[in-house]
Amino acid sequence: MPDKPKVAFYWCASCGGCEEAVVDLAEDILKVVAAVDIVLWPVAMDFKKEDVEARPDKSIVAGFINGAIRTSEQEEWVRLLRKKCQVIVSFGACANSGGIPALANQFQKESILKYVYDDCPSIDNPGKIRPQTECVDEGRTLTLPELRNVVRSLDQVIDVDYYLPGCPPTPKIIMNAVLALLSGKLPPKGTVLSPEIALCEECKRKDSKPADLALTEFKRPHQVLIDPEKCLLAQGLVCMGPATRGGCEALCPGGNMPCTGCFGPTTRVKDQGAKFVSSVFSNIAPKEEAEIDAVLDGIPDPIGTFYRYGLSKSMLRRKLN
Amino acid sequence: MSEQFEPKIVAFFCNWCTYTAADLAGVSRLKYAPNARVIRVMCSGRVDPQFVLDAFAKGADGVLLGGCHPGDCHYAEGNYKTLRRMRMLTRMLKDMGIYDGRFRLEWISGAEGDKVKSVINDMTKKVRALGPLDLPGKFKNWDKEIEELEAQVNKGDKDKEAVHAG
Amino acid sequence: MTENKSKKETLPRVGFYICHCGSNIASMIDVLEVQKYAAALPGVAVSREYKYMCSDPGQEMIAKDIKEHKLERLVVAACSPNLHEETFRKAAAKGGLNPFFFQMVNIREHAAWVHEDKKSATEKAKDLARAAIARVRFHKSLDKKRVAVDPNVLVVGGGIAGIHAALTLANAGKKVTLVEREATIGGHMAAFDKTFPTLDCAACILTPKMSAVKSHPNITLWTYSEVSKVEGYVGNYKVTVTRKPRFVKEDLCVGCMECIDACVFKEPKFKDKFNQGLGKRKPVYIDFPQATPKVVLVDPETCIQLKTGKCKQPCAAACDRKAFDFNQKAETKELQVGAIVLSTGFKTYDVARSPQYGYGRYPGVYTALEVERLVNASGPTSGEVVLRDGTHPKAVGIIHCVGSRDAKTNKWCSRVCCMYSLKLAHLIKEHSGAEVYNFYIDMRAPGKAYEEFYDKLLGEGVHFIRGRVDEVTDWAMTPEEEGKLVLRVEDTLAGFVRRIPVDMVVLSTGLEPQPDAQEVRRRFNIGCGSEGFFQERHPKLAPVNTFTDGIYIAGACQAPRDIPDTVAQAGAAAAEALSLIDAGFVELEPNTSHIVEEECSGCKTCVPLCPYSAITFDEAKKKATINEVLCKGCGVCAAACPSGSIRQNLFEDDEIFSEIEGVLAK
Amino acid sequence: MKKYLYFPGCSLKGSGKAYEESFLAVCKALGMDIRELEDWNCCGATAYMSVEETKSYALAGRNLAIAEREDLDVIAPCSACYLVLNKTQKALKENTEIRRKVVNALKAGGLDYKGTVKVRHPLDVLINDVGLEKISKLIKNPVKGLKLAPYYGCQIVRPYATFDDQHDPVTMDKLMKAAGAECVTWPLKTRCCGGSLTGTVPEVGLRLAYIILKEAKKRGAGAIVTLCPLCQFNLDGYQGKIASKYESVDMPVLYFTQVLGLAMGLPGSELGIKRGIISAEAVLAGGGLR
Amino acid sequence: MDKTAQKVWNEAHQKANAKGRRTVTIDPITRLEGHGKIEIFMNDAGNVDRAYLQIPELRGFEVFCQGRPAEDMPQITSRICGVCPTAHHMAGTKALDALYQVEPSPTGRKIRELVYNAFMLEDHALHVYILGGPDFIVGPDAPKELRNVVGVIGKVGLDVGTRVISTRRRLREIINYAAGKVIHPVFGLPGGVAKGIDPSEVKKFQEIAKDGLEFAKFTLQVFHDIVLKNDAYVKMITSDAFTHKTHYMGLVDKNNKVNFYDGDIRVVTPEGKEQSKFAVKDYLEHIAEHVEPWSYIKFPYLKKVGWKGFTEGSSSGVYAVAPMARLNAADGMATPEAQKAYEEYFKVLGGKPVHHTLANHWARVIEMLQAAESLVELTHDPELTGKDIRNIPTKTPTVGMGVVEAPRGTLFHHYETDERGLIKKVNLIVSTTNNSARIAMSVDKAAKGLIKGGTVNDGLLNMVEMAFRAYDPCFGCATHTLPGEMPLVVTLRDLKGGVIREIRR
Repeated sequence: MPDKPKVAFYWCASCGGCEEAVVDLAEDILKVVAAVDIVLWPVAMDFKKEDVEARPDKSIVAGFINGAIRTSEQEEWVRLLRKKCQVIVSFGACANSGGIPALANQFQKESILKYVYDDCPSIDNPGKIRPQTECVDEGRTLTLPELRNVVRSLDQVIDVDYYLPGCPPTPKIIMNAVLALLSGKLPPKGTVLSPEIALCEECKRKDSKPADLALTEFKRPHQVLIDPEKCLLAQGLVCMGPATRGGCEALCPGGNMPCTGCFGPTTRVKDQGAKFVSSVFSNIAPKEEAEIDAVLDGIPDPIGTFYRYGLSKSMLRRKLN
Repeated sequence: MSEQFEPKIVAFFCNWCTYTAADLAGVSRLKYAPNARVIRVMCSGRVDPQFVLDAFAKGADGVLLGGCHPGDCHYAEGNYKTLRRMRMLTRMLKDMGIYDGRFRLEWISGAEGDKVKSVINDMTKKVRALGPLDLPGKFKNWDKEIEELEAQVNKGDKDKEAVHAG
Repeated sequence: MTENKSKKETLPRVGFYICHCGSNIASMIDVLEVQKYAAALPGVAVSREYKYMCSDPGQEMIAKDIKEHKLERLVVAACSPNLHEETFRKAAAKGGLNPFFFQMVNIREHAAWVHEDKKSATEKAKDLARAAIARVRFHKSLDKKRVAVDPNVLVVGGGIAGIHAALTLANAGKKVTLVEREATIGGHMAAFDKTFPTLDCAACILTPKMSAVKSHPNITLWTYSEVSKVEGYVGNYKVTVTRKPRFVKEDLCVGCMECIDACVFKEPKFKDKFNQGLGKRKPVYIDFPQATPKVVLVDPETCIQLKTGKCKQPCAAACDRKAFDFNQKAETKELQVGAIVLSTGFKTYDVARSPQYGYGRYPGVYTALEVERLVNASGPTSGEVVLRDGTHPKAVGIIHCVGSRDAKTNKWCSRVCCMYSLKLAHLIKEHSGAEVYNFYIDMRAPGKAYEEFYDKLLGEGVHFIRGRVDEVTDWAMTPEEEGKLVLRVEDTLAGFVRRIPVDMVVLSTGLEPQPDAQEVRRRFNIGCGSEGFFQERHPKLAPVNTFTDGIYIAGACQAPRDIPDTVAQAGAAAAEALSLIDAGFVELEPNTSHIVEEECSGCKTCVPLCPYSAITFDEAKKKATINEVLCKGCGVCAAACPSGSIRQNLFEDDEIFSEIEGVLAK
Repeated sequence: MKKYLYFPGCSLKGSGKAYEESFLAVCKALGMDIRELEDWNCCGATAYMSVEETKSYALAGRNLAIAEREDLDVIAPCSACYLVLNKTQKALKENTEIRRKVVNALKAGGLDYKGTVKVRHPLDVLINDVGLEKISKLIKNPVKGLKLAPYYGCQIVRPYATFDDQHDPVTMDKLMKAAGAECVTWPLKTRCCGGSLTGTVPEVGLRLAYIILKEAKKRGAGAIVTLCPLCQFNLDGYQGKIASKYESVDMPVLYFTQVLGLAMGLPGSELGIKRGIISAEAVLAGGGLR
Repeated sequence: MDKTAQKVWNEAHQKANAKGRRTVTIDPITRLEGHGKIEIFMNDAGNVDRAYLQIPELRGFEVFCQGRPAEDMPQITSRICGVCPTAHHMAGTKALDALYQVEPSPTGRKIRELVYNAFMLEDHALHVYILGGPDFIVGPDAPKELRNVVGVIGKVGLDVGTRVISTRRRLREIINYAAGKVIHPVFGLPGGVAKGIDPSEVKKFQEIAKDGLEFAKFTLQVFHDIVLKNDAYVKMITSDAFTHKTHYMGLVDKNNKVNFYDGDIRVVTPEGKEQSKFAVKDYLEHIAEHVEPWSYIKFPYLKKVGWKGFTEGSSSGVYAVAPMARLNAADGMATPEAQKAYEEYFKVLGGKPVHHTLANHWARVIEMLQAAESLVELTHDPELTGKDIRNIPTKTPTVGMGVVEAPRGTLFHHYETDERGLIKKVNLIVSTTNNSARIAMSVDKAAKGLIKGGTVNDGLLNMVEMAFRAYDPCFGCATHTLPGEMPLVVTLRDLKGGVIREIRR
């Protein structure tokens, strides 16, 4: 049989949404499956690590890896794949910049364990038992893996060639990426496989944005009835669109909710949150500190709002202890 | 002997007021702490919050931003834009564990050479008391947990190579 | 020098030069160490140190190196770029390098002069040098833009400074608009009787210049007017002027003053400002006979017609030229000018702030300006020194430094009160024959023929007592003090406290900035020193320039000064304006911003940020664009563009990020 | 209505009894809520300050500490008290060393001081808190024809001219005019009354007092009106000696609160009018008062 | 092409199509973390001493949600699982209703139900045809390489495969339109939804719903023909290895009929009697979570019955959720066709309650019917296109709890906030966690039943698998940490813990 290009899929700390996104290629997935040899896809098939190890280095054309990195096992796997694959594609927000799991970078591991096993309302744990990396139950020794302290993006662990943004990436940009790879027309290393232009470009509400916002307050989505036509920022809602890479065709604004920035910034921007702050807050109305603060109070969780999917790749990476 | 910690402060000064004030401080031979490194911008409004974060990430223990007094901006209102952004940035820094005046925004007019002196001295004193921030060092520490494994993996390769060789 | 062999070919070849500035830098910074350090940095092809980089040989050396060593970038560590950036850009150009492939490192004002520990100062110099060398790699080849300069000039303030500046410019053939807040030009000088040290009559030397202004074909004179708005930039200012209503048509009135005689008020009964309230005027009046323009005006506060509308208006009837117009409204005018001279003058210290001298309590206490009018032949008393109670003083005390050289009021020396106190002492003695006592802290007579004038006064038998007067009191301790004003003062030469009884006290008030100096300087976008006088660009090298190109300052609005200095400075300001205008164009720093069209998402964030409306939204393309001629290069838009699609020349993100890394990298 | 604490100090309980009586009476008439500071002690006066600074600060500080617990302004009618308490306040605020010592001392006594207390003079309170408008309303029988020389003394405007001008104070003038009196303009408003020198170096002290009395008389004043128990005592009490040494002046010396009280229609008996050594009966009669 | 690659490709190919979880490989070399592990301890007799199911990771959503605005919860928590994001989004949204004490507007509620039923239908379809179904449709003892969707197609015809895919795609289009995004929806807000439905869309939706119903009926038919007509299957379903007599939990409407979106939580005893019925706000009185040191997953149980370890019977607090449990906990289905199927189901399986884990597959098909019928109903409801899509909350937020029936079982979200609506506390008890105790028991039971005298029958793994798959477990949800469906590692150890053998799938 013809030697079809080999590809591998792997997932780390992710929700499975990226896999679902692939499945959402629907009819197209059959084309893809027909065009390539899938040599690894945990969600879809049994995998044998030693099989992958046995392959000659760089024998796999492309490895698609989704999910943030937060255990040593995931690290082992991605390092292995880096060895075996000619091209590593960081797939989805978690792999690109930590995604939602990276919000944990605002907390200490211990506080997580403490809450889950000591403090959560439904807990019944009088003995203050904690899962142990090693424990003996009636003479039987069991082990559990250690969690990492920092949630990382893929490229903080291995060298990455391309990025597919989104939580999850849309079928359209996935397909484009696959086709590009199959066609062998590879863009320069480090390319993010989505337009280098902010979301506003493709947002249907674009024309309704006034030049001068001069916001006097920020509103939270549940507090107002949202006009389905008008620019969301103009309505006082925090829409990350201007600081977010396009490519999703403004799905969330289409769903009448603000963009939360899952496609990350354009490559010209190093820190999505900082840039967003620089843009939107330069234009708010007040000049007095007290009044400015009053406006800022409308955004009670700046980090969670501006770095919803990107804390791992923010310039500060994680909250200091 | 143990040397006392000398903080590194990155200072972004606007060309028209604060940078000029620093020149004036020089001309007036005022003496102040040598800890600040001034980066000149035309207007404090050019200072992108990314610059502040980057300065911390690259090893600054403190970041000082100097602009014209409100109402005095050479570019009419650049300093208000700065003020608004930086109020929010300050909140974000706090949420990420950087506070207690490691980041500071000061209005210093071209005539206030003495204020350059007092601000830099005061900030140096306070940041010195806080001790090093040293984000580069912290990043290194955080990454220890993955380096061990990286080392193992690489070692694994060597073993393999050995086998192939054999 | 050191040749750096081990440098990456990929990096542009940088030439690094560090200046000793004599010992200014070298005494606090180990110049050689920095020079060696820089030599070892990647990309540095040449690294030299030199005694005076800014000197011709220094510049020559740079130009030569650029050619010989094929330098692609230039970094000079010396003084402040505000001083010599241009110098070294030229040097670069001379060497055939685009002048903007250059970055300056300020190790004098920002390091050598402000630190005391040589080691740490040297470290700082290294960091700054490293940053500049890292940054300069990203520099791009740029050109300065030229914009034409409007040849017209605006002069604000019609005192002697404004008058002189306006005439100088007008004589050079420039169209000048002179705007004065009061109804007449002449300023303080017009109120003076004589001028020190020559004692020539102020009116005699001033009024000819005043009428010259009025009659000069190149000068438009707008009195009773104020500048309300200034837009634009060097060479192209758009100025809005508000002209207050005089209720008399300026072009029709010939100043015959028939109307004043005709006024329903038979006698003048209102305090007349020009005479410091010592004289009286009617609601329709003219400040003084030589007022320029010689046009009467009506005071809305006191005119019955304007207050109640119920006046027979004999004034209007008396005017055969029908110049009266009680419905006159304030009008605003706009003009385009290339340069502006500010000569808004000063205000005298308010003696109410020094109640110990009893001004207002004791009628015998006068301010110097009042006395100027008292001794003035054309003053309210026609030059006769008569006190408020009608008596003639037998003894007069002149207190120097009222509101000067005083921690409680103003720290600075008014620079004129010694001399004009001497002048007044002479005039009072001359006019009244009274005994005159001068109470001074130090006698300051530094000008040409000033000390001689002091000697002359000593010869005239005027008394000089060195000491700051403690209080003026009417408490008589001895019979001979009865009914007198007693000055209690410590005679610091004799070393005891004196009580000197006099009939008249003159307070030699100090000079202060105009009360609205802050608004004015904001309006013109210039700076003020901490004491409130306008800030010059450089105290020695640019005394009439401001930090805003095309705006110059002259006279006491910049600092207290006397007439000769004021006139000299006014000439200088006029000359600066001329050199700007005659050049015909200005070169603008190319530090403007531009939007990369294919990167712009059209989010409009930048549009409202620009204070100069340089950014517009192209509705066709749905993208923003920057008009680089209007752009002043603040960079606020570049900082704010949420998708990083705006670049500011000389301050691109790469350049600043590399500079940040540079100062921190070890 | 704002509440106040009243710090009498020794004088107002002794030689200055008339001052206390008239002051409290006027406050009452004005409906002011004022209460005597509990367990107050001597302010230390100017003398102790020159002997043993820190201790005198501690002594005065104790009063401030007690007052602070109430978080109210303290009114100190006696000029010496007013000056010393303010001086202490300032010292504790600006001199960390002194503050440390004093606060320790206070702690030992179970007290603490943060430095929040405001020490104020009756003139300040009447003009700035109560206000001339309200006072004028309460003037029932103005003291027409009464010509007064307002005498402020040296301490309430020096060195801290907080509520009035250092060289030419006017607050008392305003009050007296409101009361219907006429005030002579004279230059000795803040000149020294002789202070303690009247006792210690009589030849100097008496002369100083004499100067003031004589000038007031010369300016046609029927009485001197003052606000300091020591001034009042010197000017009033030593007129006998002054008469024998220089000349008889016979000038009643009243507290401004007494005049105010009379004008408000309070009975002289409640204002300690009779306590004066030089009887004011005559002048007051001239002022149509009984 | 080299042999290994050839082999890998062949396997890979089937498995790719089979959506995995199918065959078992043995991998004795590397010890991997981050996967579900089964640790089986053997005694000296070589019999199973104890088998453990371990869930070895934790993402800590409850903690990193703290300090965030409550209204962000539906979007953030949906990232717990990309397989059933709609369930989390909906539970979160309902918790917000409670938090702000605001009722969704009628239209808002209907749009939510529209999305939710579409989701139940397509998610169940996924499982029936691609994840679990093949066991039955193709047969548990059919060759492995046929036990996948390819085999299914072979058995039921090619068009079915494409029909499954396209039906799912079109159902997901409804979600995409109404919820903004199908993976991680954005439409849920307290008091309703963010976006209304344009009347012009309804026609299309009605067709999709109609086809959906046809498809559900067809599926039931397939199940009949292939499973129920085969005694062997029925025997296996009812076999003891897959049977646990536990409590059952599910949402019921006011008539005690099955409801996925809303209602009271009803619990029945192993005997089928109502043990309790409560509103979600009271869940803490009824449910507690037990902790074992050897797993990150917690083991919920019925508080009022108590934790008696991993044991069966009415005295043990262990309970089950998911389709079978839902049917057990309810008195019937809410829609006619489904009700018919429901009655037959209990008839065939010997009355209520049904304790056979594998019956979940059947129950699931019955639920597909109800979802499809509800969908048809909703798409014809004029109120669906109403303009009044949301009630703006006015009350001060304090505590809010929300519950839905996710495909894999009852899902609880519980938020506590300050007066600004910033999260102070989050508690999540998710579908699979509810089942964790019972799953652990299944594993133990299977192991004990199938490992005798030290010999390990390869069938073990398949049986274990089937037990597992029946629950359609989602440890991604369960640990709020790992990706959707988790591979499994089985390690056989002697009592000292020494590894005898490790098996993984």
